[in-house]
Amino acid sequence: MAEKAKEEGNALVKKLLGNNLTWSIVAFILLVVICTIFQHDFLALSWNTNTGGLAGPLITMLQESARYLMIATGMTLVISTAGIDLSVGSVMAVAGAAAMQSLSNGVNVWVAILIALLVGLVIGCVNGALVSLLGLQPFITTLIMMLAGRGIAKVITSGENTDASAVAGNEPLKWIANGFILGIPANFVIAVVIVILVGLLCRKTAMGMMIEAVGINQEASRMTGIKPKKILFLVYAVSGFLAAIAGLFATASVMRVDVVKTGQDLEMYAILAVVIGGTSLLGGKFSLAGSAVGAVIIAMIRKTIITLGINAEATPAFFAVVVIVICVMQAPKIHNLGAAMKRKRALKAQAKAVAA
Amino acid sequence: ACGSSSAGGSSNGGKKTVGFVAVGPEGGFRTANENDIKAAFKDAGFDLVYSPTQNNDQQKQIQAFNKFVNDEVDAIILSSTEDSGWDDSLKKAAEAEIPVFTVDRNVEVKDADAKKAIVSHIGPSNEWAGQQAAEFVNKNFPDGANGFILEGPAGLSVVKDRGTGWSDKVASNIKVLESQSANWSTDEAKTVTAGLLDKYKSENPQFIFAQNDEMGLGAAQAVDAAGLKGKVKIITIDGTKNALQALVDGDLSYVIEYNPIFGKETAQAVKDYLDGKKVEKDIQIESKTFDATSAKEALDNNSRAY
Amino acid sequence: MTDKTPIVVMKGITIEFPGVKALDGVDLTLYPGEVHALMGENGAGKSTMIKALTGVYKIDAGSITVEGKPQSFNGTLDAQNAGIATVYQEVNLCTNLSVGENVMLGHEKRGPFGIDWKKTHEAAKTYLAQMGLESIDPHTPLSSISIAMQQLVAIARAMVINAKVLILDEPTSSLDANEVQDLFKIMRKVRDSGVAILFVSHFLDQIYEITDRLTILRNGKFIKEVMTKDTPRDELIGMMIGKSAAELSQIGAKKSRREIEPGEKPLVEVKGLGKKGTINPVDLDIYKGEVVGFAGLLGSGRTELGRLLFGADKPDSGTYEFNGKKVNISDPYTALKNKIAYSTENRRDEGIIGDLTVRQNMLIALQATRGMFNPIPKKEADAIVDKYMEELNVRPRDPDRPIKNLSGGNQQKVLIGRWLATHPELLILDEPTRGIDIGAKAEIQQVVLDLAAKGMGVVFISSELEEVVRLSDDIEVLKDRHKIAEIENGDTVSQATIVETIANTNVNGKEA
Amino acid sequence: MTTATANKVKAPKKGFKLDRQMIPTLAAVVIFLLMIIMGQALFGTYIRLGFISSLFIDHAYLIILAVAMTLPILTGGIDLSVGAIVAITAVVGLKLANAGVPAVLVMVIMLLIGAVFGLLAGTLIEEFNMQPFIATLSTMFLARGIASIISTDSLTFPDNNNFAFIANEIKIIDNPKISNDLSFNVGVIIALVVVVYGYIFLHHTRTGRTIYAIGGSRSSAELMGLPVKRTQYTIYLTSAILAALASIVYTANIGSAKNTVGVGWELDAVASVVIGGTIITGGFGYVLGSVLGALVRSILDPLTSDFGVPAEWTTIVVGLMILVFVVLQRAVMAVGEKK
Ligand SMILES: Nc1ncnc2c1ncn2[C@@H]1O[C@H](COP(=O)(O)OP(=O)(O)OP(=O)(O)O)[C@@H](O)[C@H]1O
Ligand SMILES: Nc1ncnc2c1ncn2[C@@H]1O[C@H](COP(=O)(O)OP(=O)(O)OP(=O)(O)O)[C@@H](O)[C@H]1O
Ligand SMILES: [Mg+2]
Ligand SMILES: [Mg+2]
Repeated sequence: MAEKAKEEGNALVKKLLGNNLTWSIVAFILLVVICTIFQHDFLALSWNTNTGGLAGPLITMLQESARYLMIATGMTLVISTAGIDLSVGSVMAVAGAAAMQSLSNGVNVWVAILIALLVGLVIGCVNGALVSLLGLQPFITTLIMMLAGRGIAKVITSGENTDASAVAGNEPLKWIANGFILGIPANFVIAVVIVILVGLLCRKTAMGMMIEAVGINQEASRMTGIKPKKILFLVYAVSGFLAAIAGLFATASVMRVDVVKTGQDLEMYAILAVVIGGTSLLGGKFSLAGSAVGAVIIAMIRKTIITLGINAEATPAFFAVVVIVICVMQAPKIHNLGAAMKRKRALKAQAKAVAA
Repeated sequence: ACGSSSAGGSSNGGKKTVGFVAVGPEGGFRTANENDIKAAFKDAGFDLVYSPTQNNDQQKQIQAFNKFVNDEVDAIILSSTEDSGWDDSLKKAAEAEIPVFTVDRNVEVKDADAKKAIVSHIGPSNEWAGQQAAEFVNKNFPDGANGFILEGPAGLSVVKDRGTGWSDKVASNIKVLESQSANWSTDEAKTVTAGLLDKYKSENPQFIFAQNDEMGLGAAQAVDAAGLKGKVKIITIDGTKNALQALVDGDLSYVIEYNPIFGKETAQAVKDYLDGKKVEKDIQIESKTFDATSAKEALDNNSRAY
Repeated sequence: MTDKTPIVVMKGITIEFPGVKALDGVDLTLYPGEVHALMGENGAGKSTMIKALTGVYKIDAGSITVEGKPQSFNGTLDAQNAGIATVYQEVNLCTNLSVGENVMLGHEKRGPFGIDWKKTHEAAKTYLAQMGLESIDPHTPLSSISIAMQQLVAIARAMVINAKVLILDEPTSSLDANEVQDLFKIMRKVRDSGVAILFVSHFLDQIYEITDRLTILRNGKFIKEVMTKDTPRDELIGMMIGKSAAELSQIGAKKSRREIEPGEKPLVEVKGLGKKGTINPVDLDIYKGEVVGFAGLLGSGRTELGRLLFGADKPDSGTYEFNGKKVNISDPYTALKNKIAYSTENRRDEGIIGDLTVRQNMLIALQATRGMFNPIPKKEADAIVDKYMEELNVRPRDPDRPIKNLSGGNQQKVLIGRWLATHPELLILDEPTRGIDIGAKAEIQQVVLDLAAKGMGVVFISSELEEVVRLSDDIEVLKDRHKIAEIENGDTVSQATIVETIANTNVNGKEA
Repeated sequence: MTTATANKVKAPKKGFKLDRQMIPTLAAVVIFLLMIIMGQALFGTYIRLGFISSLFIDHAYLIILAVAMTLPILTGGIDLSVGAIVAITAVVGLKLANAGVPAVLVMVIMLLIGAVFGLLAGTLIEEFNMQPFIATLSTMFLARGIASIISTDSLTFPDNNNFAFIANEIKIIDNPKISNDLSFNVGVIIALVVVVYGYIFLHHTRTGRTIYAIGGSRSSAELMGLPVKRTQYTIYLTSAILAALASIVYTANIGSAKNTVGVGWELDAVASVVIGGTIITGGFGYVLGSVLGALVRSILDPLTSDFGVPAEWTTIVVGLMILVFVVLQRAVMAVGEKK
């Protein structure tokens, strides 16, 4: 009886060790610990009266993580179909530009938000159409969109970094990025809710399974009556839409779009988040929860860089090291080291026995 | 083979062709500056061919430069992303006897022939701007203070120059707790500043020197969110409308202009040179500094082009 | 024979995969100059045993010695260098390269300027010729030849390495009689040159024809090593399936002919259905409850015709009536909507969705017809899965492991389950019994008959004439991508009838 | 038997597939020529010898990078670190040159540094099964980081100790007007050598063929007993070393270096490779294609500026041109498949 319990225990441990999520969470905790060592009140939370919410390092971290959560979620679905969406960063800029520009042109704030989301959706659909209908390669298609997107953002603001912080009636948008719900950053709450919704949509309907099927074996999926083209179109559209939300988060936090900087390099962060979360770039099985944790980790790494006061020159290197460490931690080779050793020894022994 | 063409040679309608090796519209200063130059040359009756690069890639600028040499334009305006690495291209220009005018950033040239190609440099000084920032801090905190510096991307020569300017002049009792890069970006500046404020609560930081307006505005929001508005003086460089507005609203404390409006001067210089007149080697564009009051004036008689 | 020193000795091999003990202390001894067969049902552990030997899987216990030296290979490359050439069960070739390159990859002939392509292709040609593929130009893209031919190419490739041990995992699964004879000719030659051959097949006739010695596995356990010549069939079957052969009574179950009432409307009525380059226009009627067999040589176009009926390829000519109403079957989705299902011959590339679980693989087609946002209720789903796991006797009986981890035969069963779950009125089975063990094969044949009895129309495509003749009411004979004859099955009809038809009729249907 | 095999295969037209694989590459050639002709027709400067010369001289580095990028992409992988490797090798190189290390030795060291990063990437990919995209993304950040840690100044060669001999232009045709000079330099020669090397490596060595096999199906390649692991290492080593070589050529040309060199070059390289007709998922493609891709990519920018495209629109137009390009290719291929 006890034996059995123990065995199950071991099995569980094995399962956990094999699971990326576990390692991501471990990594996250490690980062937090490091930060706390460097800055003892890192975990301290205080109530900030003039923002009406909690304040503290972790809070700003969550605030930043919201945008990563959005693009990482979209990216997860795209990657699951064995595709990739390099345009999310640019889409963020376009959506942000659209929102800020229309605001400063006196458009009602809600309409502005709607416009931004639509723009994102449209770009996503264009990606989707090119990939599914024309059968272009996702990488190059979205790479083009990444180039063009920047341009579109610049065209929208005619090259300016439009600033809508002074525009009257921009509060709702401002609130989305800076406000608080029950003391927790609003954008984080919104992001989490959206992630959960997407998760339900994927797992409670057959959407998730079909996306994975297309990613694993497109021809076989077609033979089961799935319409791969539809699926592909769908995921890119979703990715574009979520990127637009991320764009709103990014620009609304300062009510200003930066046609060059907004969303720059964020596609890479999103992809990292997805991979850290345990979804393979080769497509197939995906884990939104994993990607979400990955997204928060990215924000946490950036937070760590600030907290440790790593100077500008060294940040990329530091970032790289952390990523490498995390990925190595997740490598099965590492998990199985122990087992492998044992097996080797056993086999050696037997081999000797045989030889003798 | 080389028939007449918009780009090729002065052969088209007597209109002189000028090649503009540019950085590209990156908002704020950059956009204002390039638009102004384009406008000015148009007014001066030049035919300006504009060639921007992407993410500050010098290689694309070099390519564009060499192309202009091959196009045999009448003059080249060079707004370089890097201050070195131009010798070969300039030599080509010299050989083709095409005058080169560097704007904004000056370029260092070793080669003698290459030097010949450069007629004149037009632009404000980054070091000067950095010095002004230091002076202001010295003046306001005679008995010392702590603060941060928000830098642009590591390695750009603007960043270095503005930094050098600052450290040349800054007083010994002014302590920079930390310099962080916020990549010229408002939104990154906000996160970074928020982090720094958390981290150095105890040292009670009193100033933030942001190397451009964009970052300054971000910092201001972080300061505001932390409830420190007014307690932390924020100094920025560039002098865009938004910054001046913020200055008036008391979000910023001091703005040093990095005047992008020197299209006229440039066009004039080119014109004079091509007309065989003598042109100064170094045309300094002087910039102003603003505090709340002067900012208000500037905005009211809206003399600001950007 | 036994006095020879063994070249490969595997002792007490144990391999555990999460959840299954695929092998449990299995022994295997190979002697030079003999053909040794691994026998066992689907999932018994034959392929795993082979992969253990070549180091594709790490063994958890046991020992492997090759020519007396203890060995633990790190994959095919190592094994190859030690003189072990392997053709795995699933064809493993590179579809982006030409046939010739696939044969020679890693062994290209080299000249002063690196690879000498002329020499290389010539070499490839000779190896292909050995396999009776002299008609294939080595420059032909691999992707354009059938699974069957690819399997032959894979074997040709194994010949390039002049190995001491040659391993063939179900090489004959998709070959027709002629190819099999060709293969055996070569195997004998190789064997006589002192090479040890390890052979896997579910065809007992072949086993008795070619092998000298057998090792029998059951559920990953070693049962017995015997000499082929002194082991009668039913004893062998008994050892393999663990029950007496008698219980396999259904084997040989024969279709009782389905008579068509005059004036009855056919379920399927196609006229001039065809597609340029793949299959010439065909007329075809299929009645409810009828089993229609497609017979023909490799490349005769059976699969193509099946694919057209399912809309996997778009036909460019002909009319298609289903249940009396005109239909335009433009893609698998519409086909399934019209209750037409097609089980592919190309299990790995067009069948299984590897990383999905057995459950998902079984339900996905049904789900697709219901639409993405109309998920199958949990209860219903479980019911369906249990039903077919049971009926088709899928092993292991665990619906939640990735299908790619099932043995070849069991994957096939799951796929059949997938199509049955859509309750088709017309079921097209392309090589459904390929790689299936005798027990399961009988089960599947029985399923086919039962379905027909329930009124389903079935198209039965198989390279095994025997089962085609036994199960079909009507046999469509194809040759060179033409339908050359339609034979009404009856007591007078035998395999010979069909072979003759193919030999003596030329494509425009006239006597040759 | 004979009857069986006889009608098994109607042997298809010889080399048919080969042609189809080449179609995108051929399309690249045609479109490249069209662009030149269009440029010439509209602006009259595109077939000036000077233009042609600087097209090659200024883009020798990109040609090398394109070849480097072709290898990993053929296996369905990618090497995002090439741009960053250019940066770090350049910075270290100039530091050493200024410290008086003889130029030739400097070059060797630069190549070695490249090799180190290639090795690191290979290890991460093969030993810790990281996906190439992530592995090289990390090495990219790492290389950039180390580069900027070492120095953020823009460094210039000391006069007596530089790579000038690579950059010095050799004039074949010397006209009074520089714009009609036909000239090249050692950098261009290096690039061409690399191209030839790439071709021989991919088409006349077993390792090269293994690369294609991996691109077709890695698991198959392994089960076919091909040295997959070793090949993977070779690939990422080669691409990194070639990146270092590109760095040598580039720094030689501009005589200076900076930690910010090569930002985004990896994407230019990928674009070149894809424009050249190589499939990003691996298995199909040619070095020659990548070279053409590089040239096409390089000629897009001058075209946009000559067309007087407004500043904000430039990236859009460049993007659209690439799009038109790949769509055309796709169309041509579709037609090819139909046949
Ligand atoms: N990679 C794997 N992971 C988990 N289980 C596996 C794996 N490969 C095989 N198995 C299991 O090991 C058992 C033996 O499989 P194997 O492929 O050796 O059977 P087989 O004798 O070859 O059957 P068949 O005749 O159908 O090919 C099966 O139960 C299968 O599910
Ligand atoms: N001349 C040929 N060149 C290349 N491939 C061919 C040729 N003829 C036939 N094939 C391939 O062989 C197969 C012939 O079609 P099909 O598979 O329907 O024949 P089959 O009778 O079903 O053979 P199999 O028993 O392999 O299924 C197709 O996959 C086709 O691609
Ligand atoms: Mg098997
Ligand atoms: Mg077939």
